[in-house]
Amino acid sequence: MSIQLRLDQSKIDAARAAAQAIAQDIQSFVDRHTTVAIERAVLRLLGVDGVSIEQIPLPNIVVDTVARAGRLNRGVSFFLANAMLETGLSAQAVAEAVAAGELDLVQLPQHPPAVVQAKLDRLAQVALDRICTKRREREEMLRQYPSGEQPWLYVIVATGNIYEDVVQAKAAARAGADIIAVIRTTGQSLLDYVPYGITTEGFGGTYATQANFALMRQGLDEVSVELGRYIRLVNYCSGLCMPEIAAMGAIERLDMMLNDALYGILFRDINMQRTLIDQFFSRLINAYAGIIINTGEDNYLTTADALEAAHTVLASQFINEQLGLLAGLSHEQLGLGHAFEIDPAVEDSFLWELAQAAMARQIFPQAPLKYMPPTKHMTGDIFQGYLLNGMFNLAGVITGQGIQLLGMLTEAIHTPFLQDRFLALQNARYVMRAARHLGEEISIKPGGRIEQRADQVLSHALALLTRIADIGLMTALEQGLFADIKRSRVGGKGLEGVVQKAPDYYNPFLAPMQQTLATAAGGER
Amino acid sequence: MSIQLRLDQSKIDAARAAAQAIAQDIQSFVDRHTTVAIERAVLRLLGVDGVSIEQIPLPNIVVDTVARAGRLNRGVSFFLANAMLETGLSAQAVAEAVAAGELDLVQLPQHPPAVVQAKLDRLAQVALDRICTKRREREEMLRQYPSGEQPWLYVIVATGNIYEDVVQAKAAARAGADIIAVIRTTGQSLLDYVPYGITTEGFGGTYATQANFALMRQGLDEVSVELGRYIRLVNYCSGLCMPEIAAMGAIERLDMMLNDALYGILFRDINMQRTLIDQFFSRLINAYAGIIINTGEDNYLTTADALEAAHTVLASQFINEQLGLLAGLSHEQLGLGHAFEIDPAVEDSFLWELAQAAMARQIFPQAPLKYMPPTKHMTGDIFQGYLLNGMFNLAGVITGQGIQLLGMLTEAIHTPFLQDRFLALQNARYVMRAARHLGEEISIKPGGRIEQRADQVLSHALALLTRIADIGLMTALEQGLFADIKRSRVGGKGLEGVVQKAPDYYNPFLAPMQQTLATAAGGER
Amino acid sequence: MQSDLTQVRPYGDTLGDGAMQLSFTLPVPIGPEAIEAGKQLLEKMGFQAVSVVHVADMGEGFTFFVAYAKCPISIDFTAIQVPQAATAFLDFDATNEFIRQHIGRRLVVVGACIGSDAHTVGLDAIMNMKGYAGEPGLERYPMLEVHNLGSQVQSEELVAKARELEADVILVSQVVTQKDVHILNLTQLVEILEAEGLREKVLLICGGPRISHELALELGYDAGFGAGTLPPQVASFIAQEFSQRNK
Amino acid sequence: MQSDLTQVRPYGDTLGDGAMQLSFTLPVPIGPEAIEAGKQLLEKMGFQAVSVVHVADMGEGFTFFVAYAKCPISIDFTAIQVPQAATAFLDFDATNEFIRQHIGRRLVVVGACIGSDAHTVGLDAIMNMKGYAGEPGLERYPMLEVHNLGSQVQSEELVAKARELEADVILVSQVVTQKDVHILNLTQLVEILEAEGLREKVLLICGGPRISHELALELGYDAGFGAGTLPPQVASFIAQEFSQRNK
Ligand code: B12
Ligand code: B12
Ligand SMILES: Cc1ncc(COP(=O)(O)O)c(C=O)c1O
Ligand SMILES: Cc1ncc(COP(=O)(O)O)c(C=O)c1O
Repeated sequence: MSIQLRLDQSKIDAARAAAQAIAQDIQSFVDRHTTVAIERAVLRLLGVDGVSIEQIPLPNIVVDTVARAGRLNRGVSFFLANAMLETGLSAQAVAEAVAAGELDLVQLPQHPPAVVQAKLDRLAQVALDRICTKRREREEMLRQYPSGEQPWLYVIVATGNIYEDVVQAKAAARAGADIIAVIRTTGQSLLDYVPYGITTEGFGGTYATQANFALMRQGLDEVSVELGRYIRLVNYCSGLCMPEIAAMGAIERLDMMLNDALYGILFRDINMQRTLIDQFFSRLINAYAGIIINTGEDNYLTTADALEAAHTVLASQFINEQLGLLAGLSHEQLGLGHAFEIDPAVEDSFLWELAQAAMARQIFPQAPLKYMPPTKHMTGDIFQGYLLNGMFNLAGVITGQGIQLLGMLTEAIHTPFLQDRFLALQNARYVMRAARHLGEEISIKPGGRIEQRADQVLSHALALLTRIADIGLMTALEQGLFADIKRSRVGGKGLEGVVQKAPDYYNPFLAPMQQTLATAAGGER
Repeated sequence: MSIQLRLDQSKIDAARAAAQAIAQDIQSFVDRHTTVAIERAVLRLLGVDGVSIEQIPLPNIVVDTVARAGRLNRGVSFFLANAMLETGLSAQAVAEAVAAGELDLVQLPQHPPAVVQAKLDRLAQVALDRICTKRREREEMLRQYPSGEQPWLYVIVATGNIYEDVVQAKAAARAGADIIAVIRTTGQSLLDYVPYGITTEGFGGTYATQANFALMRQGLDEVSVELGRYIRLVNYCSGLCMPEIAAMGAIERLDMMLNDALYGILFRDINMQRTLIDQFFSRLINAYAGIIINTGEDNYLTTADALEAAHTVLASQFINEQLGLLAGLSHEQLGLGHAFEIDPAVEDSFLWELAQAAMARQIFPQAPLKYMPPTKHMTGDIFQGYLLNGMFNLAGVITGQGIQLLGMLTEAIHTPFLQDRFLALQNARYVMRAARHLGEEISIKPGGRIEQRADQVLSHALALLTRIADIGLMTALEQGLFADIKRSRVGGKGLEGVVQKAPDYYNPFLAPMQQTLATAAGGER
Repeated sequence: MQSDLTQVRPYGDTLGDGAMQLSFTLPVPIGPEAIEAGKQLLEKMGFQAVSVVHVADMGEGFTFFVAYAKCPISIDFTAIQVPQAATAFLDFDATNEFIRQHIGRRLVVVGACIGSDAHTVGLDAIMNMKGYAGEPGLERYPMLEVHNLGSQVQSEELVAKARELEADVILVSQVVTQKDVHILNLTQLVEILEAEGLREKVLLICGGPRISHELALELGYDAGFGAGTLPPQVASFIAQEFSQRNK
Repeated sequence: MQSDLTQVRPYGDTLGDGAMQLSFTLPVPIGPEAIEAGKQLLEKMGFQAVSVVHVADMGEGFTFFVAYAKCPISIDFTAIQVPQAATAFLDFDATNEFIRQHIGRRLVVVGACIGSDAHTVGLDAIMNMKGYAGEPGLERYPMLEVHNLGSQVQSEELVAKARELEADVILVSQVVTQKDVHILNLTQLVEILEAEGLREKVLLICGGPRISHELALELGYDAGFGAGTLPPQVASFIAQEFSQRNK
């Protein structure tokens, strides 16, 4: 149990209602569109993988030919299945033939739509079964090697070299990490394709490729068995390839994925229409694969002030909750982001951090909140940084966070050294052990500074959500209401990849995934 | 305001009553004795200073000649004043003559006792006035350059070289220190004399000499004026020269002195009779000079376990409180010691630390408690050490301690480097700022883990005090009830310096100091 | 106790003691041999009185070390020369006045984070209206016409835009430095500018937490600004240096 | 990624990168010159890619530095030899049995903290009944007759006591090491023992957090035990080494 605040439930309800309206508005736009990335993800799920001799991924080649013919609005899978029927080849072989210029998907004779769709549905079922197998594998691992107490300790590896990453990840697991995230190289989220194969070079991170995912999963499984504690693997969906990476993550049994269109819009200047559409399908896949998503609200506080902009984090969490639910995610899969980013020079900063963290915890009681460490106010003073991270860990355990992303004492200097990560784990283990039951043993003064602060943030969030419900999320982003950053509806990267669905559009995964998830959610109730 | 526990007042009252009985028993023993150190202190107060050509301090030479003649039981000052009357020389000149072998104090013709005592009382008044002037000087400094909020930040310097110490002390003041303590060289407390003059060499500390006191006081006054914040100076009374060093501290305007016979007995193997007698007069001087004493209970937890022996700390604080009051110290002068020494590997260690610190705070509400940092569980891992010190600082500010002795990240390695001290101050300033009002904003769950722990410690302390009241403090020390250390009543260093007072014993400072302090205490009520 | 500035040595608690703290990792399993290896490594680097005060097993055959040692060498502080943007500091009003008097027109400033760097906070701090640490940003200067292209701008794109806007000054920010990617990006930009014959026409300035003026000069820039830079320092430099070069 | 143990280098996040963290103080006022001085000092020590990542003004003209740098050298881990008390480890029962069989009488062990050192916790951990970390102390060994003289024992006093008790083994603890006071004390003890003709008659062992076996041998001791020593290690050494020497 963690510390409790008295919050005004009516404000929470009103905020949630406003967020629901905002999300539904977005969803109706999303439902009318597909994107190149969604179609590539469909191909990947159907078994298309690999690259051409020019190193271009086959899903890109296939989608691009259909797009060039102006028929992406029918869904690429229709053409793939049609070609499979026509040629008797596997999905992969069809794609290879397309890449070799031996096959023109759109020009092939078309089988009756019902026949093609039936073929597609069968193909999709194979893919879905494959994902279910992975999901059950995870459940089995977790049964045999249960996770430790929350907050789970989450650390990153980011060397650029996957082999080096695996060694470091295993060392981290031994030192107490529960979750390992492999950070991507700086440029990757702007690539409109997913790199292929095992990679050993990157800047500030390692390429997210399916082969890298598999290698890391294998390493972590080994160490999980050894330690008797399942170590979760994380990678990133955000960017121009959200749905494709979600598909790869589902296949390689990732456990968590950073998945947030708003992050891409604000921090990577990705076009908002594109990425909101992508986000829906990627989250659907995550949901189906039993993957916990992590949202990126924490980042707002790196460009905006953590005290002034605290309410934007909360407002965005409400929106992400509703968008996530619409994509079939359960509450337990919503790793909403927030952060410990108040300037340590501020008096009572720790009180304000507690207020915000406890508030988020209570407003989203089932969500495994992802609590981010200080980054902005970290300096080259590694000693002070280590301490700041300790106070963050204390806030995490007192307020009962789900996922504690550990701060590195060298945050202001370099991506983590092996020893930085080791020290971070030692820090968290000590603080959380020393204050394990502190949250249970203290109560917050009613109406005092902490409660007042939480109420203030909640009230501001409600006001902001009411305003956004009025103008719509896209306009809100144009007005710079989040993270002090303005983005245009038609600016940024990737708009050219958005396609309005034709009436005959078909995606064989949408219906079965949504149905299964709806049934599961129904069953839960 | 700090966190509050519900403590059983009847247990507190009973413990205090037992401690009072223990203290009175000791006091009746103390009142019947004097020591070579007390007599040397009297000489110092009367103006005897300097060393012989063999570098032997004149107070030692004078006392030793009287002792050799078997007449220390009359009090050395009688012989001094008699000699002054007889020779017309100053106190210093008499001492010099004794040292030169030109004067035999005991063999001199004796003036009528009443005449000698009148002379002595006049001499004593000069000394008392001198101390009062210093006390008023301090009050004036504090008026002009007020101290910051409590907990006051207390750091040590210990280079062995007083010049180096002064530079480091000034740097520390600039970095936020409120209090500077100059640690003594390892061997000093076992010397039965006080070294003389400015010193530049020591092991693990710097010699406590009057010249060194003066040099440091001057440096701190300079920086106090510059910063507009009075910086307090601390040195050590404990050891074989308790009263002499108290006298030097009074003259050089020290502000705090570590003064604890129990520390000397347990940790320096000083004879208990000797040091308990010395303690009384040294505390009387401290009290008169407006000096805050620091007691040494924190040290118990370096040899005994901090969880198991927590009640011995509390019991000893009760005893020290009563002994202190008997020596004329006000509650505001009782810097009772305790410490943050629980093994950080223990689950909920921070809860137990809070319990103990809050308990001490509430039981001794007016005392400027001296809260000591982790030392025993500090290792060469300076990063983890820095964090542990941060948690200690948090406990300090939440529980409203008076004097926070800052931990050094290099505690397990060396006496503090300049940068270690700087980092320690930065640590404390951040934590105390960030959680400045946290103590006001949280309450402790009634009957929860924390309160239960505090009650347990209090109950054990009461039981221990009841037992000690029965057997007497000296027997308790013989049985090893404190710090897991046994000391014999006739063992240890310095017993030969104890002298039973003769009926004609006279010490010109006892009565006027006690009267003034009693009046002041009366006025306060 | 008086420091001799021609022979400066690290200071622990005594002048001249040379004390230093180190921490590092060795890819060897923990044990007495590891401790000895750590010690010998530091001795081989020339340290004296090496004391390994802490080792920890980090798993996978890696050992963490904390050590203290004495540095036996000293440096001559009086001989230290730091290359610094060598213009006097002018405040907001003085800078605008200077441009008005000495240049007589608004200077066009174009800025971007190049490569895949998306860290705009630093560049924004310098360029945007809002400014930094209470100091107004370049956009607020009436005598500067400011275009902030934002993040992840390819060098080619930046150069094209600079040509289009007839930029007088180009500002680039580089925050990500892993594997020296900033050196790569900054060098590439200079090459493109030179290839396009633009290098001599613009004042070229870079900045970021790991950028020093010295490094910037080495890479062919006119100035470099590091951590904690304030906008007026940049504006003041731009005004004077531009006027100087175009005399 | 496979470590070459003949060429071991510090490891940051990539094999062979040589990364090290340093912190230190220079007695120079903060400023660009100080930063440069810190950098040059490390370069002069042979470090490469020196990055001063933090400086702070500590007052009185002192500056605090945090730096990262690359260590360009490596060491041959396979060649590392650590002098260690070279006896097999025997447990409690085996040690007693060994003494019974090979020596046939109780060994007299006398211990003290010498000089002005009052840190008894370490010596007590080894000698007292209670022991350390769950391991019984020497007093619990039936085949050892143990005399713990406690703290602040002058060397002369210890030697006199050893003679009086006909000690077979002398244990000394030294915890305070500032200004190398432990070296002074330990050396003095050996000299007195030699002067008194006792040195060859006893097994002489020292211990403390900064004591290594190597240092002990250098100072003329038969063994030295450092941080984290457990009592059975000492007992086991005493039994075997004593029997060895008295064959
Ligand atoms: C905020 C932040 C982010 C934000 C950026 C938001 C934004 N719109 O800028 C977000 C969350 C998006 C982010 C993402 C990433 N980040 Co980041 N981030 C930071 C952080 C916490 C603070 C940087 C900052 O804003 N500083 C404040 C500004 C004011 O300071 P400044 O940049 O130094 O600027 C000053 C001066 O340098 C100078 N200046 C700077 N530019 C210029 C230009 C000119 C012309 C002039 C004159 C002066 C000048 O003036 C400024 C004012 O004084 C740092 C860690 C830290 N505490 O420093 C990591 C850090 C910079 N990030 C890092 C990394 C690796 C990333 C990622 C690549 C991680 C990943 N793989 O996912 C991503 C991707 C971003 C990308 N492609 O570039 C690393 C870089 C490591 C390295 N040295 O290479 C750091 C150091 C963290 C770490 N230890 O891993 N990040
Ligand atoms: C407890 C303690 C004290 C207690 C001692 C109580 C007591 N009766 O022992 C008290 C409070 C009295 C004390 C006082 C002082 N202390 Co002290 N103290 C410590 C502390 C916190 C822990 C030491 C300890 O008990 N360690 C636990 C034991 C089990 O470990 P150990 O000693 O290493 O012993 C193990 C091994 O080394 C080995 N071993 C040790 N001896 C022997 C002997 C033999 C024969 C063998 C085989 C093995 C062996 O086996 C043991 C078990 O594994 C350290 C800081 C720290 N965290 O280390 C400072 C520390 C040792 N103290 C220090 C100082 C300076 C002092 C004072 C001089 C300060 C002052 N000027 O007032 C005083 C005076 C004491 C004196 N004259 O010696 C310094 C020493 C600095 C240095 N390197 O020179 C330290 C490092 C703190 C600091 N950073 O300033 N201290
Ligand atoms: C939600 C989210 N997605 C993605 C990322 C990673 O950035 P990129 O997409 O540039 O790899 C982050 C970084 O913190 C994030 O918070
Ligand atoms: C009460 C007290 N007196 C004195 C000292 C200092 O020791 P020494 O008297 O050996 O100088 C301490 C050390 O912590 C102490 O707590």
